[in-house]
Amino acid sequence: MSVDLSVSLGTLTLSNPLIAASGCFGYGVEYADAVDLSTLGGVAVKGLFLAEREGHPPPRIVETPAGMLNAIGLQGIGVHRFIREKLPELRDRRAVVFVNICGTTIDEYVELARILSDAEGVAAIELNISCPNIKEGGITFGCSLPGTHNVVAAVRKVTRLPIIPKLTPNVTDVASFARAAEDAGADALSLVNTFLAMAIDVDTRRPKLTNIVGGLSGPAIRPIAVRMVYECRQAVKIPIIGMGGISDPEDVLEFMIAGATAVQVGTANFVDPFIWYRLLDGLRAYMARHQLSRLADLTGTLDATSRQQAWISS
Amino acid sequence: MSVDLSVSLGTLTLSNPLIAASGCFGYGVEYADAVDLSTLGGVAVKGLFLAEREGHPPPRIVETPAGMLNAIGLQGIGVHRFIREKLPELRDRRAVVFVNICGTTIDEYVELARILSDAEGVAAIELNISCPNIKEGGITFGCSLPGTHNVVAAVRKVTRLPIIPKLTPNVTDVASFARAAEDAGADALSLVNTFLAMAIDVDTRRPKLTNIVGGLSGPAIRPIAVRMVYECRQAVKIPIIGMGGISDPEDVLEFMIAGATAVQVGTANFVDPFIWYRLLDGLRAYMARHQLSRLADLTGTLDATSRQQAWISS
Amino acid sequence: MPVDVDAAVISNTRLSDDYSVLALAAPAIAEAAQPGQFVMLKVSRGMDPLLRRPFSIFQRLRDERGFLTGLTVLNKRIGKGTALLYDAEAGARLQCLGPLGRPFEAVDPPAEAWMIAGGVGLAPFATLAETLIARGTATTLFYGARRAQDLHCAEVFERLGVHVVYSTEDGGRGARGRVTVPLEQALARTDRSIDLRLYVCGPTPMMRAVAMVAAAHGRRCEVSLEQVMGCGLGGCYSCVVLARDGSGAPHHTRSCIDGPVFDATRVVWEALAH
Amino acid sequence: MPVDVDAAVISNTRLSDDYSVLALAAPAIAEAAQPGQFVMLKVSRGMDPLLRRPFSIFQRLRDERGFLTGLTVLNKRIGKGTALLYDAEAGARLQCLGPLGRPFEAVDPPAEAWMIAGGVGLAPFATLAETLIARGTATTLFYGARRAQDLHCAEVFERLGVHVVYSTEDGGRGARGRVTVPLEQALARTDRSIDLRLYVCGPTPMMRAVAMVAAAHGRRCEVSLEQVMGCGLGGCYSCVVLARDGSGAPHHTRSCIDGPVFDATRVVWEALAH
Ligand SMILES: Cc1cc2nc3c(=O)[nH]c(=O)nc-3n(C[C@H](O)[C@H](O)[C@H](O)COP(=O)(O)OP(=O)(O)OC[C@H]3O[C@@H](n4cnc5c(N)ncnc54)[C@H](O)[C@@H]3O)c2cc1C
Ligand SMILES: Cc1cc2nc3c(=O)[nH]c(=O)nc-3n(C[C@H](O)[C@H](O)[C@H](O)COP(=O)(O)OP(=O)(O)OC[C@H]3O[C@@H](n4cnc5c(N)ncnc54)[C@H](O)[C@@H]3O)c2cc1C
Ligand SMILES: Cc1cc2nc3c(=O)[nH]c(=O)nc-3n(C[C@H](O)[C@H](O)[C@H](O)COP(=O)(O)O)c2cc1C
Ligand SMILES: Cc1cc2nc3c(=O)[nH]c(=O)nc-3n(C[C@H](O)[C@H](O)[C@H](O)COP(=O)(O)O)c2cc1C
Ligand code: FES
Ligand code: FES
Repeated sequence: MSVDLSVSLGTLTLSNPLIAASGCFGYGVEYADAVDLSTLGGVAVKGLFLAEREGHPPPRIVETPAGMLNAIGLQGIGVHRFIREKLPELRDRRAVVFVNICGTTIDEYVELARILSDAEGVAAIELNISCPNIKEGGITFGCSLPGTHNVVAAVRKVTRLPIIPKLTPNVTDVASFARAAEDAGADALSLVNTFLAMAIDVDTRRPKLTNIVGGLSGPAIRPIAVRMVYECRQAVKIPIIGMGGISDPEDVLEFMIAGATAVQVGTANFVDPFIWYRLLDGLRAYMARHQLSRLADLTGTLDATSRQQAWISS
Repeated sequence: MSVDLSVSLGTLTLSNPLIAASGCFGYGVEYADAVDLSTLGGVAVKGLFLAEREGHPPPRIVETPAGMLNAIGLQGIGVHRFIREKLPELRDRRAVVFVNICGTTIDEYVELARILSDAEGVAAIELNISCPNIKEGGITFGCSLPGTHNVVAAVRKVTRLPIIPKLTPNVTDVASFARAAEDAGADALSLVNTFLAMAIDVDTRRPKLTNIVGGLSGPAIRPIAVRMVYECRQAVKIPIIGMGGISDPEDVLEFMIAGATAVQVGTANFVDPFIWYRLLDGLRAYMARHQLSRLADLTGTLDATSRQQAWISS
Repeated sequence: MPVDVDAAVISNTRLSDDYSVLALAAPAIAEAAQPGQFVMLKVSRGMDPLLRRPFSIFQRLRDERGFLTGLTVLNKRIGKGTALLYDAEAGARLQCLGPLGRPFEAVDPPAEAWMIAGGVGLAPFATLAETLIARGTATTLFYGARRAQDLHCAEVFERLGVHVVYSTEDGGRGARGRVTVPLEQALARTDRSIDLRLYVCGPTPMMRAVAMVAAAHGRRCEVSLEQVMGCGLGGCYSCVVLARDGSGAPHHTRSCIDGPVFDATRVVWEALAH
Repeated sequence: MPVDVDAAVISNTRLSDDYSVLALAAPAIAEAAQPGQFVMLKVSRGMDPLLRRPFSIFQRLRDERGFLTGLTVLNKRIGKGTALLYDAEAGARLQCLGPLGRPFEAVDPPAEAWMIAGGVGLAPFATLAETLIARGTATTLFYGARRAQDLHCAEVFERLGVHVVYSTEDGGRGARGRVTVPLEQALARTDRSIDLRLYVCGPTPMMRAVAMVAAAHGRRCEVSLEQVMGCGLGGCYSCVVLARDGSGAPHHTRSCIDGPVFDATRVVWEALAH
């Protein structure tokens, strides 16, 4: 049976739903020797500011039960060096590039989007309004409905590239943020970014991360992320890129059934840099088992009718 | 060295900071044969409504990476049968009883508090305004600042028992809820309740829980819970009972250093019903190692000054 | 009073690609165990998986002098935890909590005991059979599986003196078809004056079918239900089944402490997940 | 190009209560390995712990005919993952990703090579020594530990023809005191016309001290730093050290791909966590 793994994010079609998550795959080029970048649905590169940034002093990560905290602090080479030094190789490797951008003001986001719109080889802009690890910008937009709306609307005005705001899970009602982003002209949504969290060394009584708090990612958060994708699926029409703890083919399927059109894989890529092949094989096996010819047909197919009648009331 | 494990929640002194978490220890009496209830700092009994409730149809739990989802739906025998059938035995066993109560209206909370104030052997009322598993009541108060304030204030008027609202982590700014509860007259705070989450069977494409969504608990959530305790510690003066994934003595210490006066243990008690002895031994060993004579002195002692100088700016 | 034993794996005998018999050194649990009770096993150190798994106590082990030394578990690999148990090697250690739950009510002669097992539902019956035989109760095992090679450990029962009636869905051994086929035949043959007690464990649809057959023949029937369990001690309310109380009113009833053994007439079968 | 091998544990030799040498069947990694490179080991199946752990490639293993068959890791138990490795039994399988990182720059004669190891910092030097000796480079190992019984595997080096200089903090073997004591003496004795390269691995304060000594004597010194690593491939930016670029400006530099081996003068030692 010929199987079709492709998925569409608005005007953008990916050969399969698997995207490397931002901040978890360097600028993509680091992996180019090990992994054929063109086999991935896409590559979301490390969050970029206009300028270079050194990020937070180490230690920057700490392992937690089935997860990890990070407080990298968006170290990065800035958008100009990225375009000059990394984008050409990504283009050569036929990677579908999602550029994750972060600013401290709306103007910075707008400027970044403008610059990237002129660059060759950018498939989409992922608006990082949800990084929990920096004080300025980012999450301050992501935690306010007008903030979210205004950033997206402003960027919308200056680019024809698909705009994909990345939502934070650190809010009471994520669906309202999804709606705000959609209303402002977003083409798709990414969710979730990491959960604000911390860990303490009880012997020194100090935080384990220099930055005190960090973002929780990995399998631990998956059940919350799946719920959020499900909630947003019911709230908006635009496609959703789901993520949070994906490690196995079943996890990809879980997000898709909950409502994701595509997914990103972050932490699990640290554990297994060749995970992409394993996930693709697993998706194909599932499609064969379920006689599914188009993977995209799975999106949002959760059967949420009560599994069994409630035999008693009260 | 004689060690003092006792902690004070306002007027209430516990022999040690370990409390069995509500919903994870039945009505306490189920464990009385296995565990000496008087060795625990306290026992928070299963959430009670005024009336009996059958809860949700099974399956009610599902395991997740380093955690579990539950959607019990607050099955319970109601406050009257609790007072008649369970409280006397708890009294005999010298358990320090925290009664976790839940209502669909403010009047129900008030009525529950009134009834419990007249009962003998209730040490404190834990106000469950954070159960993610029932549609009516509960979390609708816990996710609204006025809702939180009003419930606590109303209950405050009718009881002299310590009132301990239990906060939900499913909010953007948990500290503001802590303040609302404190302003309304709470004596202490419990946090966190579970995170709203879900899991899907990819073969049937149905939710694994009959209730579709459930609450995530266990080690997976600990880093988020610790962060929330830390945030609330800076926002309020009243004592905090911390919980979320505590499984080892280090976890108890982590919550205390972050700002908790006492802690609750839920999910880990399922894995090891004799955990209390192991935790107490571990706390004593830590105190010996650190020449700490009063465990209570640990609360809120996080040293959050930057661990090392940032050697570069930007 | 349950105890938690850091039990050494004495041996792990693989019976097939998915069945094994795991012997655990846990004398304290073996001493207290009654037929139909279960243990909660921590299948690995660490948090993956997090929760314990419930397993019936299959056999009680004795040394040469007859002293109880431990117990066995009949394990069928169906997921992560049972796979880890299947792979466990002698010498490994597993936390084993038990004995737990409400046991079967073993009948005395002249009553006869009929045990009906489907697949791994055989597990609680070795201990029950031993108890029944010790009391002199005439005991029969109706043992059904899909294929002949899925019928494991029957010799344990034959050695005890249990009369074993086989059935397989493909007809490879004993009667062809579900276990209800030989059971119904036997019930039809058995004089109503003979006092019979049915004990059932297996897949839910099979237990339900047997419960219906038993009711149709007016025979008392105990079933051992397998719900997902979080704690095994009544703490979490995860393991409920809808069961009728004395007045006939259905309630969500914890199968870890009010079960796993229930009188079949109490169970609201329609409400049980399959 | 790193590969990920599902490597069988060939053997696990416990040297003490906390040290062991783990031999892994991973020929493809052994073939590509250069001195100072490392592997990322998944220390258990499942998610506890979640992340891999970095380990220096200690020795390359060969069969009788001299073909590379695998590698060894010198493991020191300090936490959960290293404890699991310490307990690993022959026959177990571990995912092993490598070789990774920037290697040492092995010098040729007439230059001499001095390796300075503290504790488990010995690990990267067996492969380096083999390479150096093969080139005919005169090679010395300064090997320090707290007590004589913490000096493991020195025979590996003596067999290769490395001159080993011991020191222990309690004076139990070799010079009393830190490894810098015999090192400074040797440096003072050595004619400045002799070209020397220092290679260091050990606890951060020790590496820093050696770097200072090397700088004071105008000797080039490479250090192998041990940062917490999430991925080992440059993906996560967790493993950074503050290191000067060509122009002397300090940048957070990924030690997994730009290291773990750095020229000591590049490292901003004040910024390194101890
Ligand atoms: C009182 C009692 C006694 C039992 N005795 C035995 C026994 O003697 N031998 C034996 O092999 N098994 C027995 N079981 C079943 C056993 O507990 C489960 O097979 C086991 O928990 C599955 O764990 P897992 O990690 O392999 O599966 P998981 O990976 O957790 O799950 C795999 C699949 O099995 C389903 N599942 C999980 N637990 C159960 C369950 N309890 N019942 C039905 N489906 C489940 C899951 O929903 C999932 O679809 C007993 C169960 C109970 C409640
Ligand atoms: C390039 C490189 C090569 C290494 N080579 C070896 C080797 O050959 N042999 C060997 O035994 N070890 C080596 N290490 C160190 C080894 O990776 C750590 O000891 C290991 O990751 C600890 O894992 P754990 O689960 O036992 O400790 P955990 O339980 O994760 O942590 C225990 C304690 O150790 C600290 N810790 C964790 N990782 C490191 C680290 N990388 N450096 C310093 N402290 C840490 C933690 O903060 C914690 O306080 C190397 C590290 C690197 C970066
Ligand atoms: C080390 C690390 C760095 C990250 N950096 C970024 C980033 O720069 N921009 C961003 O939008 N998300 C960043 N994230 C979040 C991930 O893209 C992803 O949303 C999150 O980790 C959840 O997915 P996972 O559980 O598969 O890792 C980072 C995550 C990690 C672990
Ligand atoms: C099965 C189960 C039932 C619960 N029932 C209640 C409840 O009735 N009332 C309540 O306030 N919290 C309830 N909780 C939440 C716990 O009290 C606790 O806040 C949460 O589980 C986090 O702690 P843990 O990670 O130690 O389990 C329940 C949790 C579980 C797992
Ligand atoms: S398994 Fe927890 S109440 Fe039955
Ligand atoms: S360990 Fe991930 S970038 Fe170095």
